[in-house]
Amino acid sequence: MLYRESGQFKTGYAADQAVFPILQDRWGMLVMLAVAFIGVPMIMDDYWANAVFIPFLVYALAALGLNILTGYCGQLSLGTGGFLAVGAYSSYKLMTAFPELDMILVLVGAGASTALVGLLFGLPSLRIKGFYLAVATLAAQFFLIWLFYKVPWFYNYNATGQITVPPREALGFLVTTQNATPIVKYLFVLSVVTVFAIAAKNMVRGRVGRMWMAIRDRDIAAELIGIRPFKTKLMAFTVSSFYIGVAGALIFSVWLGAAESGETFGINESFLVLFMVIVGGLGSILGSFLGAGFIVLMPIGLKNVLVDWFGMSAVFAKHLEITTFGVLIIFFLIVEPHGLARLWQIIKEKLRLWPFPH
Amino acid sequence: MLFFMETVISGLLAGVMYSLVALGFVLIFKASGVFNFAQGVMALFAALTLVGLLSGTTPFTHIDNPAFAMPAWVAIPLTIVVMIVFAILVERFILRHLVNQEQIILFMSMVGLAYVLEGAGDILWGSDVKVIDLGLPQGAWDWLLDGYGLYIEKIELVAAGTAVVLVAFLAVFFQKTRIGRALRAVADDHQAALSVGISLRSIWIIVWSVAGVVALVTGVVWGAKSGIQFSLSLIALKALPVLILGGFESIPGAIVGGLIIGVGEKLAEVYGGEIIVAIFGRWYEIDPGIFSATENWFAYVLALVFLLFRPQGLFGEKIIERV
Amino acid sequence: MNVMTKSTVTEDGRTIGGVLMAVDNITLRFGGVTAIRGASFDIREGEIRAIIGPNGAGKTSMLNVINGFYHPQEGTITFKGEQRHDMRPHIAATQGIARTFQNVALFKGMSTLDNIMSGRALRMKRNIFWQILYNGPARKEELEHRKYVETIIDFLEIPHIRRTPVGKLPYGLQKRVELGRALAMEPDLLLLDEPMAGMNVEEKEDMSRFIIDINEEFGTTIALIEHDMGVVMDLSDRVVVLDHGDLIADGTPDQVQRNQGVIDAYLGVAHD
Amino acid sequence: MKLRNWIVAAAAAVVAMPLAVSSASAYELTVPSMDYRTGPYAPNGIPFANGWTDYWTMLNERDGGINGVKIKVVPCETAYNTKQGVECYEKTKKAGSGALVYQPLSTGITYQLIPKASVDNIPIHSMGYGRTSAANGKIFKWVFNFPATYWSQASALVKYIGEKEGGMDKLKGKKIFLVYHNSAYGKEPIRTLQELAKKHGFTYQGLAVDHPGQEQKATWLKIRRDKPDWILMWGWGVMNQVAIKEAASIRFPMDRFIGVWWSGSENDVKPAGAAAKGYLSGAFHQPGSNFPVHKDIIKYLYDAGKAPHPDFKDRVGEVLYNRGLVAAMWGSEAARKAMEIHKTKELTGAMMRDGYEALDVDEARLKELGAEGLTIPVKITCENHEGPRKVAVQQWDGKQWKIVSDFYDPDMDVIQPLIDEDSQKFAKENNITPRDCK
Repeated sequence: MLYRESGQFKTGYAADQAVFPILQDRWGMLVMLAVAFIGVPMIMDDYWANAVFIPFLVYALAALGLNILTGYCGQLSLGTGGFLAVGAYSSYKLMTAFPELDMILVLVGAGASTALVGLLFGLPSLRIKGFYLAVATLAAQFFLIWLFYKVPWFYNYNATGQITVPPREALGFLVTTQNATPIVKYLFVLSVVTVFAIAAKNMVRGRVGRMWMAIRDRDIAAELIGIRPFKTKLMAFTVSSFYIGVAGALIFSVWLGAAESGETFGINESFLVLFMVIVGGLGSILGSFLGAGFIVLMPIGLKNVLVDWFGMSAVFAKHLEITTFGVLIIFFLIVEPHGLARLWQIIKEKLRLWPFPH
Repeated sequence: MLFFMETVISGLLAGVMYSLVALGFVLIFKASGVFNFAQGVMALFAALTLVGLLSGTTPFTHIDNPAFAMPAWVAIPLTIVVMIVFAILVERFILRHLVNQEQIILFMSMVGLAYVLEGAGDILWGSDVKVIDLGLPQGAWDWLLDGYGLYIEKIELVAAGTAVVLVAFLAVFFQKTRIGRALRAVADDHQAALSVGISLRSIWIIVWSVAGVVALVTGVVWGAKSGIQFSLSLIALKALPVLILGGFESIPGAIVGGLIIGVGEKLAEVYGGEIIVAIFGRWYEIDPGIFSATENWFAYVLALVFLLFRPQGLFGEKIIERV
Repeated sequence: MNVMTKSTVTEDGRTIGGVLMAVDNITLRFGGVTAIRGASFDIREGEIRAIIGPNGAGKTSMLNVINGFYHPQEGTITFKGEQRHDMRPHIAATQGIARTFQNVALFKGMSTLDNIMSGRALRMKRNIFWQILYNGPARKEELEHRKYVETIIDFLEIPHIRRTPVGKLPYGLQKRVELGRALAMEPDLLLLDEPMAGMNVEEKEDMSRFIIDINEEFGTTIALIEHDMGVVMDLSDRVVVLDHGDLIADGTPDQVQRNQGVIDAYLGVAHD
Repeated sequence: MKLRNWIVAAAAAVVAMPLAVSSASAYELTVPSMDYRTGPYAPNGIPFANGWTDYWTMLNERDGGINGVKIKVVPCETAYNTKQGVECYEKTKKAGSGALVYQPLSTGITYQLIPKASVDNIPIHSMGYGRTSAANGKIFKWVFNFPATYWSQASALVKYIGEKEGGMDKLKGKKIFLVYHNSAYGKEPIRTLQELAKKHGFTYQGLAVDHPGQEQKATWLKIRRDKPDWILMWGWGVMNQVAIKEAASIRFPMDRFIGVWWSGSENDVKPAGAAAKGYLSGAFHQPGSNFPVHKDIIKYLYDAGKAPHPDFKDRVGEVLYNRGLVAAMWGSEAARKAMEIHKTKELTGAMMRDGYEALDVDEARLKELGAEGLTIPVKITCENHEGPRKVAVQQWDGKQWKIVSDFYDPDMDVIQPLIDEDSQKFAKENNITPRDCK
């Protein structure tokens, strides 16, 4: 009975265009934001920040980026790890070259550099489609990782190619290195992700989003209504890479504090982020968050359950965790190929009618 | 010159090894449209099972018990049986439920399957390096090396021979047997195949079983080089550029694509550094080592460049788009 | 606009203007197969032009050539007085050619509203940075276009399915949404590829009404392919008949109906 | 809404588990074990983790812990993955009575933990791996990398080569190639080797092999063509096995092929079988299980059914097992020292650090520990966290590893400036003022 839209009337198209046309949704969102910005910091410590919330948020950001490309524009990419690395390394270069630079600008710079690289690797999409494109994006993945090992300029000519984050501030708050408090780190990442999520929502509900989806659903028909496929795809590659670049910069600077290209941004990352997008729901902003939550938290949860509750040995638990992870992925794909976001929608539909069956 | 030949020959032979992996992909893609990312892990799993049976390892405990060790002529058929059971399980629990889903969903389910197999392989057989002993020859081919200074590895020749036999076997299987013809019918048109009374499910099981056998061969041949261990599953990544080059549905494409990739990446790795130095050395001081460890990406870039000129792959037909 | 022919007024009071598009000696081949062989005809402003012919006559290919999806080996197309050999699809769209498809080509992941809104893509100018901000110019623009799209939705009598994903709609409604998307482009020339295929009588009547209304109210020039002869004869001002890639007749419905070549072409060919 | 709340609550509970568990009662010496028993490097991770865990567990079974305080080993699986490593670190650092020392066994994870450790006050012992310049204790207060760094090892191996060639002056004009894992770890020795090449006049060239290293044919073709006199290898995982096989195939003389000490375990040579005979690698401890300490482990753990991994019994004494064991032994000695210094049995990470810094395990103490001759004596000081800096060379005789050389001292003339430069750069980037060690 609580979740009901009857009695709420829209008085103009503006109201109808709103992100959350239903009152309860608006309140729900406000409560979520309040919890995220006020409630969660109350319990924040190193474990929660570094093992749970920050990974969740940065991966959600990366998933948002990939969702723009794959979910909205229909271009399958397996190069996410490589683009994350571009973000990380360019943020490192910016931080060390301009020590006074505010972290926010560093993030923007890292995003922009990654966007350029993404644009470059998006060029083959002119001629290559579907799986062929997916495998082609692996070229970006492997090449970029190799590049960051081989060209010493990227890691300031140190002995190993490991990059370590220097202490940097955002708007006067220290946000990098272990000296930054977990609350500040968390709030910083949360704010960045919130801004980017809103921006993504705005893009996909407007003209740009419709162009992307048009290309995804029927590229030929899209072309015949005047949408230029190549330009639109490149725009998706660019925007998506920007998001992923910022996520990469955050992974390196705020979350991990140190990184090494192949080790931190290997092919596995590409798959993980793609999993998030698919399990969460292709073409859904909410889905990116749900997917990231699921993929980041499930292994931790499983580990805790298996080791701490059932007292399994760490190894056996790990193997079981890998297997269970696979099984759950398959299970989800079978049960709801459209992802968690669709499940949530179905629940909402049910709630609308509840407690009456019809 | 001799060295150049040596490079090309090892490239060709390495290419055959890639083709072996790619073959498994192509078989499954042809019959079910599934991009089977788990092929690499299947190779690992099959090889692990074979080694486990050969050395009498008790599953779950990882303790070798020589009393249960089986001779190869029992262990190999038994491993094939395991792979067939695996095929049935895949059909029963995954494919059946994902008919008519989008390709990306099928693909991701295969990545999921890869996780399952990886974990299961570890749980059953442990994650140590295992040595497979089927008497495959090791080392260089002595008379060539001693007589002509040409270096070719025996194991790679064995691999090449195996690949030839395997492809011949598959060709006969597809062309001459009733099942094979049914398989081709399915590859051409699912609906048509269904309408003439071919059960899609049994076709899938058969194809997955065949791919399982291919995986076993792949696992054994690759495993003979490096020992059988987790890294074996990563050879799937070596097969992908071969696939885009050769096309997802073409067995000849897998073979030729493998050869091109093999030769290309060997030449690049061996001569790439020198070429770069030769070109840019005039202006910059360049360490010829800069162009090493390229094998991971070079094949992909090669395939990518190739695709830009021929988006339909090596043996694919030109695509005419319709409205 | 280069008006080459004098305007005429039809019986029902519509004005037919000069030549909007002239197709001159178009030949289109796929490998060894010739789909269209030296076809020439014109479309005049404000008229409803039908292209008919048996299956495989090259009708859809003709539309594909007109809006730039196929590139003919020979011949030229003159649109709004500008002559060219072939077109690029998005340029055709920019110049005011809109299109619906034989097998509905909607964006099936989007709602009716979004599908029709996407037809406004060309007319919306705010770039991606405004889009990201949303509040402000982008929203203002969005609302303006929304208003126009709502008039189309009302016109096509589909407000009840505004929010429905088009993939879930019945076929007839999908066709209507597709028409809406094309209309949203405010085209000068609207190409309709079998707008009534697979519809029942009632739906066909609705669709006929829409086509006539579009032509009358918006003054849109329409070229359509249709199999239902009754509909074609009722609707169209002039008819082009293609058979196996050849243009065998061109004239008013009455003239075409009496043309011996046309009768022969259709004889023995099963009407569908 | 209800269902959702339940799910959220359940998820939160699951994720929050480690916090709930961490509230244990009695004090225990808590030692996390950053295992990797899965993933591409599991074959190497397993024996090390078993050695590490077995030693601590044996102390519990035999002596009832250290000075009567029980030890709690907290395993956490990292899969050799930095991200899971960080999760493990955050999860285990407050486990039990608080983690005392981390042995990450991964260069990547070590780099992650170095900045964290100084804030959380937990020492890191990256034993012969990780950041080389951490040898400078003035700047890296919380990190220990004794008994020798990669740079020292590279130098020691070059000394061995010089000795075999008949003197360091004979190195002039020789070709020494480095086949390395294309990662931070593999690149560690490059700078040192370049400097040494300048000093001694040999030709150095590096050949990188990308992860995982399944296919390295081209690398070995290049080697076959260029015919280096010696090959050094910084490899890990499957790369080692393939490299040794390829080397054997091109008939490269095995006794001129030297791996780093992470490329010299039974796993690495087994797949090549007899062909690997003669292959060399660095070492700082003996392989084998004939030491009294191993007998105790077999007796108190495996035979008593108390071993955490009973299937490992036959492999006790493998190279990497012994390495884990030695690491644990030094750790336990550091704990003893810490108890001595701070006169308490309830150690914290900070106290443990003081114990490591005062560590002094000489021959006599090794004998008491049942490990006479197992490894070299270690003495750590405030400035020098690298300790003894001694590296020997071991050889695979087809059946087992044997140390075949003396222990070499590295060429500190070359290495010390590199360490100073790198550590000072780190200090500057991170605003660290070097400690005064007097």
